[in-house]
Amino acid sequence: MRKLIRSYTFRTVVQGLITIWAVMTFTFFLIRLMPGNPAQIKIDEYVDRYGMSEDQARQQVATLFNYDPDQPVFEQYVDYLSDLVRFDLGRSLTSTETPVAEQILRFLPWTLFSVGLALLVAFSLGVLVGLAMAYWRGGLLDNVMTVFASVIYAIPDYIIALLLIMVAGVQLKLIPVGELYGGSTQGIEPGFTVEYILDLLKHAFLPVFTYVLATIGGWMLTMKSSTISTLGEDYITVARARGLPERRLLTAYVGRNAMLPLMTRLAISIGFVVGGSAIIETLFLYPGLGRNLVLAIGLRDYTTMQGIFLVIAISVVVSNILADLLYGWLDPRVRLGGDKGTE
Amino acid sequence: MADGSVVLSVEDISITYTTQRGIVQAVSNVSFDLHAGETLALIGESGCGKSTIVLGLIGLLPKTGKITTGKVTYRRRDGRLIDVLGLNKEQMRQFLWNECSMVFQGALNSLNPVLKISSMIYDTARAHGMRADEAKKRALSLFEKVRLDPLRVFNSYPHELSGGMRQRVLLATALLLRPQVVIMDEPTTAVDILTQRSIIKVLKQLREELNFSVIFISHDLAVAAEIADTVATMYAGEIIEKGPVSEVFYRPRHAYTLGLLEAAPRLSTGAEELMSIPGSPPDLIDPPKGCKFHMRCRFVTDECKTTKPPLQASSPT
Amino acid sequence: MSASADVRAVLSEKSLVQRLSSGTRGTVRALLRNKAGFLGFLGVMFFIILTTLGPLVIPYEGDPRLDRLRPGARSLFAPPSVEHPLGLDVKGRDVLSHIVHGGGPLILTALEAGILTTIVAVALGAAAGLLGGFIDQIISAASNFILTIPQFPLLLVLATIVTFDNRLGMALLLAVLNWPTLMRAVRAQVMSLKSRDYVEAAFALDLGLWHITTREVLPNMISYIVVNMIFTIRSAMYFIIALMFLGLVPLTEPDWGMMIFIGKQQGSLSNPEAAWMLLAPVLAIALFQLSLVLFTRSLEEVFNPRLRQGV
Amino acid sequence: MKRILLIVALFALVAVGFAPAAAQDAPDGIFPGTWPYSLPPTHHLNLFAAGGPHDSTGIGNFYRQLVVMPFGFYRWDSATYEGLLAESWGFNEDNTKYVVTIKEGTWSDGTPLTANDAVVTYAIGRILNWADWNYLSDVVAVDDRTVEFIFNETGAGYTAERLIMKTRIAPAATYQALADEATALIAAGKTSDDQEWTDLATKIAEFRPDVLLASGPYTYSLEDIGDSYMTLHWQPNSIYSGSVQFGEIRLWQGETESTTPLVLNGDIAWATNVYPPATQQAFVDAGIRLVNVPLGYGAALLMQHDTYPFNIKEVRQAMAYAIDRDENAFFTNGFGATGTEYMAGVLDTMVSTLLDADSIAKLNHYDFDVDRAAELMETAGFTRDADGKWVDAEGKRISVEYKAPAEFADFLGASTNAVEQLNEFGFDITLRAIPWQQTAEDIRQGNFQLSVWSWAGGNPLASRQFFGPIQRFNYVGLSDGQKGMNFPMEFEYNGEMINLDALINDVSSGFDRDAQAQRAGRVALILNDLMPFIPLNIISAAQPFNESILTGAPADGDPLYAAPLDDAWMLKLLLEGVVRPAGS
Repeated sequence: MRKLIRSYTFRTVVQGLITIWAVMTFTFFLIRLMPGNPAQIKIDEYVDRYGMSEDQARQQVATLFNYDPDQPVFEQYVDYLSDLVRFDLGRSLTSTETPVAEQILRFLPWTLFSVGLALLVAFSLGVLVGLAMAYWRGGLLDNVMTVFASVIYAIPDYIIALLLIMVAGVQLKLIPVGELYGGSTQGIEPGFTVEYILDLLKHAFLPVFTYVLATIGGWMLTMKSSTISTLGEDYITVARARGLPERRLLTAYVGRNAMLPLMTRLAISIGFVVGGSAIIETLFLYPGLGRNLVLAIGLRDYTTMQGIFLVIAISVVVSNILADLLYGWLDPRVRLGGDKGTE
Repeated sequence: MADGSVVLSVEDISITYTTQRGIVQAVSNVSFDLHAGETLALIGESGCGKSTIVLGLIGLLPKTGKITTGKVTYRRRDGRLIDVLGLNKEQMRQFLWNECSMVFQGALNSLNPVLKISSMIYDTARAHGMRADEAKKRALSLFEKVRLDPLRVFNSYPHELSGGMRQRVLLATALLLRPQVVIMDEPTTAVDILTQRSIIKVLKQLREELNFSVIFISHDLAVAAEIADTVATMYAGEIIEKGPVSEVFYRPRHAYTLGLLEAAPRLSTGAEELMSIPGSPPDLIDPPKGCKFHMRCRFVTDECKTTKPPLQASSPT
Repeated sequence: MSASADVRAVLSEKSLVQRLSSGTRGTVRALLRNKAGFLGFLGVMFFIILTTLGPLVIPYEGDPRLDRLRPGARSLFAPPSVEHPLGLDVKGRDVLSHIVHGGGPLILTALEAGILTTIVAVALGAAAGLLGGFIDQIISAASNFILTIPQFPLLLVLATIVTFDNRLGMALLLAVLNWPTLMRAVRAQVMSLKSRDYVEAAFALDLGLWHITTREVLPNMISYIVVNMIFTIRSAMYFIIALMFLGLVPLTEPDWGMMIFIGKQQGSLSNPEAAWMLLAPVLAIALFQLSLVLFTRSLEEVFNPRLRQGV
Repeated sequence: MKRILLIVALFALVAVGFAPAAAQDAPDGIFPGTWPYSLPPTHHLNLFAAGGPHDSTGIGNFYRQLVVMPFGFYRWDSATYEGLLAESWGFNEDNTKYVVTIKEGTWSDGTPLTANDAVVTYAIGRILNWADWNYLSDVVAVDDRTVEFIFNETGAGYTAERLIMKTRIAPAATYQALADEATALIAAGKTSDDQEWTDLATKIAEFRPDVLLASGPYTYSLEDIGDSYMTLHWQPNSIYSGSVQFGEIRLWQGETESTTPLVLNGDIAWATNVYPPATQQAFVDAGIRLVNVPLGYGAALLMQHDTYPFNIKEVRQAMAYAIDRDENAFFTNGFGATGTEYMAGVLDTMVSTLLDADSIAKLNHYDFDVDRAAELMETAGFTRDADGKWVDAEGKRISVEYKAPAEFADFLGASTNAVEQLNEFGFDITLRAIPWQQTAEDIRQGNFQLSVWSWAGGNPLASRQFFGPIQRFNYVGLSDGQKGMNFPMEFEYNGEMINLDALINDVSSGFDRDAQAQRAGRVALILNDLMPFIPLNIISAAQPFNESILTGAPADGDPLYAAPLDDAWMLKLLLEGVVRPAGS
């Protein structure tokens, strides 16, 4: 038992659970501090559109929504928590028959696919280019790419998205914007068919391209500076003296060591997979969780928001654990979480 | 030990660095011969150019460094002569470790932290066309020779080994491909005195068993005296004195060598009796005329300021 | 200790400390040495001059100029012309005047945020690394917590709850959200420095925590910290604009962020003639950040002579 | 799902085979429009629950009328109804009932339209506390196609008529069972306070029909809801199936920003979003026609009447004079907004219809006049200080905060400009942009000094025009404890105690149009004089109408363009087949 409590895995899991709980609690109370509530927003709509009195609208909304604005917040919290331990995320407040879990299952894969793909592309490309930039420091590639990376890094992603649509799509007619919107083309049967996968990639192009542009500069610059400091390490000189071929030197000696500091960043980025996509998904009509979150925030759909925040918190914690494992795999010094090697 | 034939001949080599302040004459007109089985110690203060020479020899000078004059000839076991400075990149890569390997100072940082010792052995072997199983066999026997637990070390990561163990791993790795020349750059500075002793002991044994030449770089005369056959003292980029170890050690002719000897701690003397050489090395961008040591020399004469006076025998106090 | 230590010793006739104390001449020389870095330095200077002296030369156009409505046009936007090199904005005002007058507030806030973040991160990172134990655990847990909260959604929610009336408050929020990354790096560096001989020696000599931190740990990290601060300033800028984009911060003109906010709201990207109101501040920010990045190269050289040779 | 669709399709085929009258193919054209619909699982097919086709998150208040139709369409220009589902309609002789005869026709599944559909709809609506039931005591089917709406004692009037005529009638085939339960509850004498009532309401909200039966010419299933667009399919059995010219209505998802490129690229041919002036310009440059249609509201400057000096009438009047409303309108929505002319509390376009001529003549137009404004300020006891700012007898400036919603470009533009103009005139106002929900909340709570919200509205009745913001954001229309603008509604006016709240509620009651106009005129004059809020402008949407894809939009200035979205011109012209694919 004691061994279990002391074991690294156990500690990590407990820590993760505590973090998830803390974030969940924090967001629970935070979102209830937001002005307006789901009922009020519907009430406003009824008052404006159907000419009901405020009280009448309030009554009707009460029959439509699962939400009692007068219930004390702490009671709501206890209710939510007790549902949660039974893995019940509750139902959407604004669409009473819709389980939150169902919504998440419907939208999460799209976000995971598009942002995950973008992360993969941006990370691997960025790391490769950053490595090359550092290796041929001061060369043409380095100079051109530094300018490119710094400029692109400075432009917010939604502006990249808008420029992409307006310039490449509308003015130059390079991209058939409407055709690329959405997650997949209606009528193509989902499945492991070439046609469907190509269609998925086609529709993911706009968001993926935007994410890649928006993040690759950061990867390039970080990898470059990390590589420069690795290149100064003795074991690189030693390896070179041993007559190792450049390729082996670049991969196993420079690249692998230079990538280590990037792993923490990668973990953080994975955590932002869900949350960071909100505006882009809205712009490109991509059916991901981010767009759904924006909608839920607009409607003050507390349970849906709560569910999405929970998913985000879990994904961050899990990705942190994964990154730890990956880090351990890449850097034997931190394996099993100990610094025991240093004397 | 030296059988007379010259393995490595360095003639009139000069190396400069380009810096923003101007050109640094890091090494000027250095010549020496390394005989088969000989151990040559290059000694001098930090910054005297001793490491620059060896980096120049193995083609690992930083981009700003340049060999301006000189010729380096290496004689292979089959008798063929190689113009080392004329090697192209790939030939140099082949030359390294096959013919000439190096043990760096700072064993702590000389090993790639993310690879096992075995991977580094295999990497080195593969780079030079040695078969993996042969490399392993060879490495294990070398590890045994340097008094390591062969299998354990072979499967370890660097951080799992102590400093002395790492240094011995480096030593063993240097001999993996049976090079004729091993360059050792202050191999014992980063380890404690006991480890230092044992490494030197191991080195001596290995040299007897495997018969290779050593260029031993150190600022520590005592260590050099223990292992070297020949000693060359360097100062401000020049070899100022060269000779058999007993000659130089007991009858240093240059005031600087004398100074170094006096600065070295010995078991017989207390710390308070150590003398240090006053001042610091000259600016190599704009080197002084005459003997470069004259500003710090206690035997300085007016002649020293314009020309290099010939070396005269003396004896250490 | 390293393989090329001797090379370095040859090259750097003075140690780092001497270099820093040798005064401005050495620093200026280090700045000039790297061409790209110098370009960055010039860029940073350009923006400083633009935002400090520019306003003295170019008057600010704050009031709407309906009189500039061109016949047949549905909006006051205008493309660049000789008279207005960056065109006119949604209210018919000179975009250039807004670029000149609107940079200061944004840069200043980002600077404040960068400095605050760095102070918090370095202080906590040093504390966690040096003291270890319980304090380390608390700080690490707090950083985990903040890193786990998704920042953008958090901002989406915060945007509806909080309105920051002053820029210092905003800088503070950014510091609160941004410190963990740098803190982790500082902590790791401190831990590794701590294990090195001379810091251990300092510990053994019982020199006191403050001394160890300021004299032993920080000087060794200064290059890292300064470069990181520059990067924090960049990310602070990004966040401020995101906050403005969401209407979380006081929408006071002139400000580059406000130009982006209004430009976006007024659909200026949909019309090439109107795009300058949005593109001009975006380009200004991008160029400023590019200058900062390039400038860090020179800074690296000032603080870290080891890099000078491009090894 | 698939199977049911198949059955429906089969049924339709059979119907086609057996009924030669309905034997026709779907028209070819695709109508590309846009609406920010929600995606399943939130989107469902229950007409009575949030998230369904009738909800704003469903397909919204324009397109839903093409699927499930109301009785009538209101002509704002002539104040008359045109029948959609209704063949005839009107009050009975003694105005105790409203009698509607439904046209002979069928639902999309072929079942006939009957009076029972209306009875079922209203039975469920009653459980959901529909506003209609404020005016009704019962809804009765007299025969197969005639339904009588029986008013309660105070209910008869044009307000009730509009509710009845605009309510979309749901199919009994789907909702009969729920309606039966509702009827049983009513018969048992239950009220909305009873648990059974609440339970039934919940049951209604949770009901999820598999098929959306349509009375209009289009329908859709959940499979038709795509990520980027959804498709409303033509169905052959509607009264209008023969006249519409489009086989599909394609609704692109998205708000203004994401639909802009689609409009520019010709993917969307008609959009109802409010596009900013620069975008409108881009549309015009791309050769897309813009059709100006009022949204039915405008931006109004609201005052919190507990705040000195906004409790002084002269100060409010001075503010009305001091703002150039045409300039303000331009910065609100470019040419898509006009400065308010009559300052009457009802839309300028409605003034002549709703108010009596005498009152119209007496309205003060508050034409931009800073001198007149200055006079009024002096009357109120203010003088200008050295900086030209107004100070009162105690030397205090009018230093107040103006809260505006950051997300609403039009309201924010109006506010920024109003603040600029008033400060120019000598006020000392600070603008604070905050999230719109917070703005609404602050206004409701009375936690503001100056702010902005909409006035008038998309309802042609005078009482509803007057409603906002004077009733909606004032203590009279809010829940307990919220004071809003806190403008006193009971006060002495011209020597007479009046209750403005009651006056407004009474404006549209009864059947005497002249009396209504006189009552409305009286309210308008009071508002015009007291200026409890300043109606700055009236906003219209420049709807892009791409004539290379669609044809049939009348020339500019056509009276059909007078109505906002609920009674949109497009509804009538689409159903009648006037709007059709270009080139057909």
